[in-house]
Amino acid sequence: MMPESFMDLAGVWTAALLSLCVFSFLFKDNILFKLTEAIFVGVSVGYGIVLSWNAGLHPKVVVPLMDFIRNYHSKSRADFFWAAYMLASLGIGVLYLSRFSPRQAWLSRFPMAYLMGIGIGMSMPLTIQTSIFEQMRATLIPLVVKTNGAWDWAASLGNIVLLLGVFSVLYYFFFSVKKSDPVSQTVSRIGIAYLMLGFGASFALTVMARIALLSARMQFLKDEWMEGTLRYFNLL
Amino acid sequence: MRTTLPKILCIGCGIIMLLQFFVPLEFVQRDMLQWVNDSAIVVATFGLAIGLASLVHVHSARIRRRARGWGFSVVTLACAVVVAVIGLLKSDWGPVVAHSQRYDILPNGVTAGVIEVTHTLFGYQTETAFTNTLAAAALVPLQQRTVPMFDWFYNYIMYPLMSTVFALLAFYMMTAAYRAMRAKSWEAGLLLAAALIVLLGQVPVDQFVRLPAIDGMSLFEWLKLRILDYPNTAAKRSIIIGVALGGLATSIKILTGIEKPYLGGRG
Amino acid sequence: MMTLLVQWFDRNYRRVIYVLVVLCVLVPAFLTVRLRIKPAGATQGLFNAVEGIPAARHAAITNLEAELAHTITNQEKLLSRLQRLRQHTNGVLLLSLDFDPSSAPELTPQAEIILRHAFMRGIAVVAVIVSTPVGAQLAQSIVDRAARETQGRYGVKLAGRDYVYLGFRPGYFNLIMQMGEDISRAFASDYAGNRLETLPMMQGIKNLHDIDLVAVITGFVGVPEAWMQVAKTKYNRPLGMGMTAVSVADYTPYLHSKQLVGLLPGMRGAAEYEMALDAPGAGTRGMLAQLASHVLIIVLIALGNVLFFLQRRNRS
Amino acid sequence: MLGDVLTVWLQRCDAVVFDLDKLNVFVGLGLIGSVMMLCVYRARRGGARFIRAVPGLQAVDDALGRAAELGRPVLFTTGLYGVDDVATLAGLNILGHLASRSAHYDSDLLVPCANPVVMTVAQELVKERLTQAGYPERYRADTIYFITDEQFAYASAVCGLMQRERPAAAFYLGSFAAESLLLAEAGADAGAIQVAGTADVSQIPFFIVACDYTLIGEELFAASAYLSRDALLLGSVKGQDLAKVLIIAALAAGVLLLCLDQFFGCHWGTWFASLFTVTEAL
Repeated sequence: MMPESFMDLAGVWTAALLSLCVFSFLFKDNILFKLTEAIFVGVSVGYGIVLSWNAGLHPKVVVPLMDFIRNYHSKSRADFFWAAYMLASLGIGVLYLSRFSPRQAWLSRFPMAYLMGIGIGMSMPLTIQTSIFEQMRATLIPLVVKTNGAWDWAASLGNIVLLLGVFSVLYYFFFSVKKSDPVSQTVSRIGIAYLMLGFGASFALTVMARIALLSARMQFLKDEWMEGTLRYFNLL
Repeated sequence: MRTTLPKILCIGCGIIMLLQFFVPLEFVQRDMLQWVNDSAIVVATFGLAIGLASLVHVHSARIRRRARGWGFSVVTLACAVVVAVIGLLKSDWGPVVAHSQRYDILPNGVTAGVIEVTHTLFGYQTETAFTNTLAAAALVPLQQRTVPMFDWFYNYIMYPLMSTVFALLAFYMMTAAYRAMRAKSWEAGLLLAAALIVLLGQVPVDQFVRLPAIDGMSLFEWLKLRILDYPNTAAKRSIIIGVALGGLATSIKILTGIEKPYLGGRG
Repeated sequence: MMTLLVQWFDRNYRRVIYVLVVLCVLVPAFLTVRLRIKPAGATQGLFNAVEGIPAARHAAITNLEAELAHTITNQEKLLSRLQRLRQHTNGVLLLSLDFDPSSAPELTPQAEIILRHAFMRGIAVVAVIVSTPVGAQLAQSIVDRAARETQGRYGVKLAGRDYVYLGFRPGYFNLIMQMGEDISRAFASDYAGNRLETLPMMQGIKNLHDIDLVAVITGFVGVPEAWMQVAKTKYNRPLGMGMTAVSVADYTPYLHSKQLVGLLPGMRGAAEYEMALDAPGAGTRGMLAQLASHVLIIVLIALGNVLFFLQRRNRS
Repeated sequence: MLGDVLTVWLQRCDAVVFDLDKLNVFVGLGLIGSVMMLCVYRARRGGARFIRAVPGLQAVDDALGRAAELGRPVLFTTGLYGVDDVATLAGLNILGHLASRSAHYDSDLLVPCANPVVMTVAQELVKERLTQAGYPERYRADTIYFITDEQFAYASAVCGLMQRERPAAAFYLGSFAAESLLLAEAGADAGAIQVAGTADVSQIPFFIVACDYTLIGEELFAASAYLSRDALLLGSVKGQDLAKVLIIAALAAGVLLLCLDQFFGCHWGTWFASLFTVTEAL
């Protein structure tokens, strides 16, 4: 976006200078980077506060709760449950503040236990579903493939290579087995080979995206900051 | 009581959330999940308060002690307060501090006209208008855009900083590759080989060097796809399954009360 | 001398590499060199599909006219459809810009060049974002800028007449399903808040049937599948995609099974598309930077290994 | 006859309290859960105690010793996520061990946190462990502190911290996203011995390249058992292994059946694969 108003221009300059300060960290840790870091942390914390109020607590709880209190006589039973639950949650949340008192700090275990329980309970079946069943299903492929009545050697070879990889890497992750005999050592090594090939490929695959990010920052400095400023003052 | 009650709460919530997955009632699948999410938001917000307290504590201690770099702590706290105040206030609130006008092409792209901007203390407002050529000099408002100051902070401080720090990765990938991608062992050699093949497959090298083509692709591109399809997929799949089992083991230990991180370990 | 140089580099390699990276990225930003890249089949496929939109629309109109001449039943429905088709004689492109700022650097060039191509050929564009509210603002600026930049040579592009940006609505799968039936019910208003019924352009576009090509540019998992299931499988609209280099590998099978007319792989796809259109732009510039940096990283890895083996030989 | 009754009964249940489409998940969960519980209870009575070496963990003591020698601190982070993430919990478990070891070596442990709840859990944990290990006076709440929950602000703050404090050892154990390489390269630049471990498949390559030792995926979960040699934890590792045996057996059976499908044109394999179908939540 080209700077249109004075505030935009001021913003583009702020953004450009801050970006340069971040890049200066590459050369050496310096006062400009420390300042930028302090600003970044401060602004992000402020942003977090606003976000958790404006996008979380306020619309999801405070407004509906106020509405409930105001019109409680016209509410259904489900709404009563909801309100009670929210008030209970507020109560659990408030227990966090007990950490400020050394003697009552144990009360803060309740909100921690609550969040942990919810998170773990919710994720367990999903883990089985997406990380185990779906992966298993994708791995269920025949060793030899027949297409239109003829053996498809290329596809068969691919499947064999894939299955060998899945089994050997899974074997590599066995912890309670002493792998001292040559067979299991070989299988483990095959597993490591697969892992390393995969990691090398993933690393290299990401280079393009990261370079694109840097290109975009450079493009910002050139287009919006340099050209935009000149354009703003009608010099271009 | 100090240990049993939190344990009961954790296990109870966990088991209820575990079972709700299998209950097909619409009330459970839609409303209850929504409620639990909202409730978690509420509780986590108080957690943020603790985080803030820690932040303020650390930085104010640094300021009080006049520790090295205490000025940066002032900056951090000041920025947090300023952004929080601006964000929580309404954007049109506050005195008007400036007006500005400029002649430009309007957002609809056709007519040149006057764009008027009102800056308030906590926000600014772009009011677009164009000069009607027939009734000269009469400003007719065409489109209005209100930009809260909070967005300004996001657009010109948060977003640029986020993407610039993210972009540092471009540099770090290079140094990491130079420093660590060395064929010190056969494992490292394999990693290196896969990385090189994929790097060569990513860019159109066949435009500059004559390479044999397979399936209508250059050699490296073909090899790249094979590595991604087989070793990479196999490795990822097994890691995902393993991680899931490790996660399940941890979850089960917590849900049976063997492990109690919220009490400080297995106390 | 040589050992001194190596020792110096060993101490200062970070800064040397940083300077080289900056050069690799910065120099192409100021250049517009015509890279001689031959578009790969996947890119050419999408290019041809966009290029063929006016012809496809023409064929659709002719077909419908022929059908109208032969059938007596259902005439009213066919007529209204014909009327809709005739409003955009150069055809309509539906472009879904499903990315957020983190994958934007790679995907914006793709979106830009497709938009420019469409605008140059006088194709009407419906732009949406179905996956994330975070990218909504960004998508708008991309669409508006493309419209502004093409208007010099190819006539004025007006929002609401030549293109429309509908913004974001949650629940992408159901949203796409709804678009299949009625776009104005799915979105109600455009990003600026104008009701769709009031926009001249939308008079000729009711649902996915009135779209000649669906192009989806995305870095998310799940979104491509949703478009494929609805736009391709259910409504049989031609579907093309643009993706980040990382996720392309997962979707090439769909290209082979002809479910996609084309697939742009990351920045390279954009550069190839620009070559096909003979209009070098952000993609070509980006690709130059990519090429330089990939060469740099390969050289660095090689250098690291050479030094490593030299050191090991010296020690033994 | 019995089958009919069962079907009718199940269908009725389906409408009311149990989603039959998810029966396979229920069975899987029950199977894996009971295998793991069985192993844990057997371990409690004193079962097998073997666990294979995890390379990164053998280096932990060396790294801590080096930090003490140089008089420089040790840095630990679990990443961005909250306590509902199991990899973060696994990281916290290792933190408990590190806290008592580093107290033993008399070196400072810095734990910058990106999540306030993780911070509180970490504080509780470290306090508890130090008390158990006999160093209650070494617990200082201000070395386990909150920075910010924004990904890159956190990363830049930790990078800066590493340049200034120059930790001799850095541990990244938990859940990480794109900031992984930022942390690891900044740490390498500061000259730290780095041990990383994460369950995020996409970040493991960066840690492998940039860190000295990396716990790959599941190794992170086995780590606390390896470090503590606690019977219950070793039992659960055994359980993980047994579950893997189950999965490998199921996969082998499925692949075999699919091969039979190819040869004889039957549909046993496809039927077997369909057992693992999950309802998509779109």
